[in-house]
Amino acid sequence: MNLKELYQEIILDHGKNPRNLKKSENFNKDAKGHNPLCGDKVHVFLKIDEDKKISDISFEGSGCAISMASASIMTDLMKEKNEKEVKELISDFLDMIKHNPELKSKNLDDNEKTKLMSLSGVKQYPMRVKCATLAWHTLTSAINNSQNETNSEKLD
Amino acid sequence: MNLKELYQEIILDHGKNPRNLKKSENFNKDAKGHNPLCGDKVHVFLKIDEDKKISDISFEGSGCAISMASASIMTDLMKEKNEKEVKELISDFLDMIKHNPELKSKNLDDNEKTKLMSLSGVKQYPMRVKCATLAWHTLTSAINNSQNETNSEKLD
Amino acid sequence: MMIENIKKQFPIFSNKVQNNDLVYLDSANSSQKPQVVVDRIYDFYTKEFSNVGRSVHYLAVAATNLYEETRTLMQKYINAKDPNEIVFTKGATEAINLVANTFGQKFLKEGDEILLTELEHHSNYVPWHYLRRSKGIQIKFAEINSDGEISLESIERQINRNTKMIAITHLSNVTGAILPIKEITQLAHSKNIPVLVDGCQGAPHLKLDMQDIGCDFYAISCHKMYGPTGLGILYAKKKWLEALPPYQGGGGMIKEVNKEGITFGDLPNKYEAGTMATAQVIAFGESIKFLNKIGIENIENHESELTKYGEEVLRRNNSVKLVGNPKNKGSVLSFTLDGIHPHDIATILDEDGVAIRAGHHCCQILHDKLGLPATARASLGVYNTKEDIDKLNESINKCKDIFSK
Amino acid sequence: MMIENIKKQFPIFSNKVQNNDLVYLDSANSSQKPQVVVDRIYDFYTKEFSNVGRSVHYLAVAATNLYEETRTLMQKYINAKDPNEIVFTKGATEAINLVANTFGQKFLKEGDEILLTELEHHSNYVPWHYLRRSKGIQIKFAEINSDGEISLESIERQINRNTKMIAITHLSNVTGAILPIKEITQLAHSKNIPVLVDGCQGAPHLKLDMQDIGCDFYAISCHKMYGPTGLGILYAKKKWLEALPPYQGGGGMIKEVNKEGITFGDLPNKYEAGTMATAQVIAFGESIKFLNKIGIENIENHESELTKYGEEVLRRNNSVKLVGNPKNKGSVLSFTLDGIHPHDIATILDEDGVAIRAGHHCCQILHDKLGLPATARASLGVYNTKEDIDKLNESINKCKDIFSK
Ligand SMILES: Cc1ncc(COP(=O)(O)O)c(C=O)c1O
Ligand SMILES: Cc1ncc(COP(=O)(O)O)c(C=O)c1O
Repeated sequence: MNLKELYQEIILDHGKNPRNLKKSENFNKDAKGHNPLCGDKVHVFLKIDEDKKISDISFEGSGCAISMASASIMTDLMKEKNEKEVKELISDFLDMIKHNPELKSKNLDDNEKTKLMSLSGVKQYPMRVKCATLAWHTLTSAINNSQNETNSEKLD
Repeated sequence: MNLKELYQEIILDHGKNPRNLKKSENFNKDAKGHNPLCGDKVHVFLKIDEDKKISDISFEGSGCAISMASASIMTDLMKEKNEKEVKELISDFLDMIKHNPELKSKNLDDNEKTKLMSLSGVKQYPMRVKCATLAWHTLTSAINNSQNETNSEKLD
Repeated sequence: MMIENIKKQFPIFSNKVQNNDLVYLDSANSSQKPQVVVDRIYDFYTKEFSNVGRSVHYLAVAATNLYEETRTLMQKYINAKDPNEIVFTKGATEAINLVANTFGQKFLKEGDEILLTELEHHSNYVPWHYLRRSKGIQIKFAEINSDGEISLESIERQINRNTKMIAITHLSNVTGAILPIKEITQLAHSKNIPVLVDGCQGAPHLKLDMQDIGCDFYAISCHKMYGPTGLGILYAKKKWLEALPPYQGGGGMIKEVNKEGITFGDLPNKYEAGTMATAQVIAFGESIKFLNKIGIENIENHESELTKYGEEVLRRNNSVKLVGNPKNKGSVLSFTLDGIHPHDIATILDEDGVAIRAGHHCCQILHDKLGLPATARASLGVYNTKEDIDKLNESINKCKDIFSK
Repeated sequence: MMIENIKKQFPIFSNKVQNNDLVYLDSANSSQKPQVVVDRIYDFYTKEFSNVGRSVHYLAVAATNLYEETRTLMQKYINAKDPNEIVFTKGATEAINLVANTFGQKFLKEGDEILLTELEHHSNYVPWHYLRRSKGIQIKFAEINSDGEISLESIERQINRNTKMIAITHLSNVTGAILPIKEITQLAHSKNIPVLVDGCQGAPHLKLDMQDIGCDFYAISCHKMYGPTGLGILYAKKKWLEALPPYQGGGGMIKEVNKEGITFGDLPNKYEAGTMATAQVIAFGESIKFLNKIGIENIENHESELTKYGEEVLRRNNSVKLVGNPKNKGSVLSFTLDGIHPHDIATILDEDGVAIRAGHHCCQILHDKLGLPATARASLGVYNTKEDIDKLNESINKCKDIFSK
């Protein structure tokens, strides 16, 4: 049943108890995202080291279960990844959530894949895709030092 | 046939050769009328004597055959009538053109009645009623010293 | 009133939506359309179409008459004094912009104040905000009480001698509070302040009598009133429509034009520049006839019974928190569920064919005040039934099931 | 192209009007609607209705997608660079008001000049006139030549360093003159002046390529383009929509709102305040598909053939005087008859089912220049045929009969 696919245990768990929900100390990049349609908001904080690795990542924000879970899972996965890996992972996730049945990335272990794939049910809810992608687009902005607030309504 | 009723000889005659188409000398009342829908314009000039009789009446303007004929016939009929008679005649005409099959007035001879009744065909052309009544409404304004330009679109 | 029959007059309910019967609880957003209204549009376009007021041919004359007939129907429906007090706009939003813009141009200067309430929809705030930027006016907000109501006193408290306009909603699209607009108008007029009422939620649900209420402006959204989209109405007292400058400029609203200047047409043309929404205006005449046929008193009774039933049912459901608790409440049921975001609620309800809205409903100031980023809202129309409320409640329970995993 | 079949796609022509076949020659005023467009409205209201962009339930999502689909269809139809350069308005008149108002607010000051032409419709004059009053700007008029055309030179002659905007019609709704808008735009841009094109008469009849023409703004009236009433489109280059302030304020066009201020939404929402004409936008998608199916090149050919035929037929008729004689002429045939007022012509033609328009066609400045208080105008659409022109000519002869009594 569709709804059960959408609101899987992993999502409900991350939605209710989001990981990394705080403002990182010593962050050196950040960006804000907003979905005007539903009012979801997210603020992503990064600490990128000299070797281009993410040594810390966190977020603040409020929103529905999907957007909170997505931000929570994302921040969990991104830790210790380098910029190139992060960018690949973002585009892999966005492709998966919109078009592909599977993730292509070789950089994820099975457990990580399962977590990410838990968000794939969103595909059948076009209006909710924006909830799932908000944090990811915002992360891109942070990495690119973009000053504009990310608007997921415009991007998907 | 309807059109023939509308464009009777009397109307065509008065439409092509309107009587009293000039600006009266020594007029002491006047008013302007306008039908914004079709651009018809009329300016009525009156000389009312101390005994409240119209000693001279004329008009300037441009418009369709119906409006020119109506102004022409009207000015012809109003000469030498007193204010009360004029007002009665106006309301009799307006009633006839909108609702009644006949004129009620006792103040008109047969020839005058025929002339006025020639305009009755307009009844079947709602959009043209305004053309036929413009001069008459404007005459009312002139007698009442109204400063506002008469707008026949609003009145009918 | 045979409410079953009324639902049957709305063709959408005889179609399945995603294999479900449609439980439409989003009428505050936009109402569904009765068959007669849709048919009128169809017939007009297929048999009678012409532009109004410009050509003298048969179809144009007929269309013009039909167009003006709606104006008169509306005048009578809201008991306005004069048909020319009815101006057709593209929506309530445009109606309010029209007033704010023209009133601002003519009567406002730096330091003047506009008084709104915390309940206002963005459409009754942003147009006034523009005057803050362009004219340096101030905006004040009458505050809601803990029940989500606006009292006469909360208005009175904010009035001072700089207050130049009071602009308030008739019926809150979030808490459902019905404002005492007649009393507010009396108070305002005693201090020579005009009143604009945002009637978007009032007009579809409440009996309206402009001469009794006495307000200066009343803005209506026809698509919420069983009419077509793309149409609104501004009721304004004639003295205002005469005193204020025109709003948009174009064909149809002028008297004389030359290279040096322009004189403007009389009412109602002055405020209806360009080709208007001809088909929509004509079809809206059928919406009014539809409402007249049922009778607004019957609608009020039916909807107030339903609203009470809805409040009862939802109150009995422990995890539901109703937003606002006004004594005088219109057909809006906004709520939250502990631990479940309104968007998740809306998605889960939708799966059962239950259509509600989630978000801030264009009332961000109110949501900030309530400390809620978003709420879920079920709103009622003449076609709703107790069964619809029951289905709403069942689906809410499903949300709880899913989230309690 | 099988033109007979195209007429059959318009249901109005299968009905008699006052016992006559309808000879509809008033398309410059408003066009008739093809069956597909009327059906789309009907189906949307009876099976799919919901407001767009606000609720997350199934019908709302579907409506929002359909609404945005029209934006993309239109973008492609006029070859705009970005779908967000398409703004839905209530009509072309509103589109021009939007530009004049926001451009005036931001960029104009006393002494600045706007350059129009003597051909302009009141809708492309009155909005600029407002700025004359509020900002003290000047309005200049490029003059027509004896054929009723506007040449590049007549524009060039009026440009000076105060010229801040050139606003011109694409195709005159009276003389039918097609203006060299690409060349005018190039000239204007070489002097850093933006160009607004009033495309009301261009869009339904001519192939449009915004990137090729290069103009900054292009205003369209959907009801003249085989679409529903109450809808218009403003094409504007993205840089302008980003640079200009918003126009109307209300729901849907904001990002954040609080009591102190507002931030505005991104394109296209910034210019679409309040509930839009949802059903009309969705149905207009069918108008574009209808045009695409026939092919604009085929329409251009058909109409230009008809226009030439009409010119020939009317020229052969001794008492007819055509108004204007432009080399590059669109589907408008304005004329006068010696000794017969255009309103009398229109009434007599109407009796035969021939629908034309009489008056100044919202172009009073042009009529003053031509020394004509009014003209009669037959204007063509895709559904017209040579037979229609022949019937027009017959009825004109009837006018002469009646008036020669
Ligand atoms: C050349 C021209 N410009 C502007 C307009 C105004 O368009 P609308 O009335 O649809 O706003 C029209 C049609 O009336 C027109 O023909
Ligand atoms: C209270 C209120 N005011 C104003 C509006 C705006 O109306 P519209 O969007 O029809 O212009 C709405 C509806 O969205 C509303 O509910």
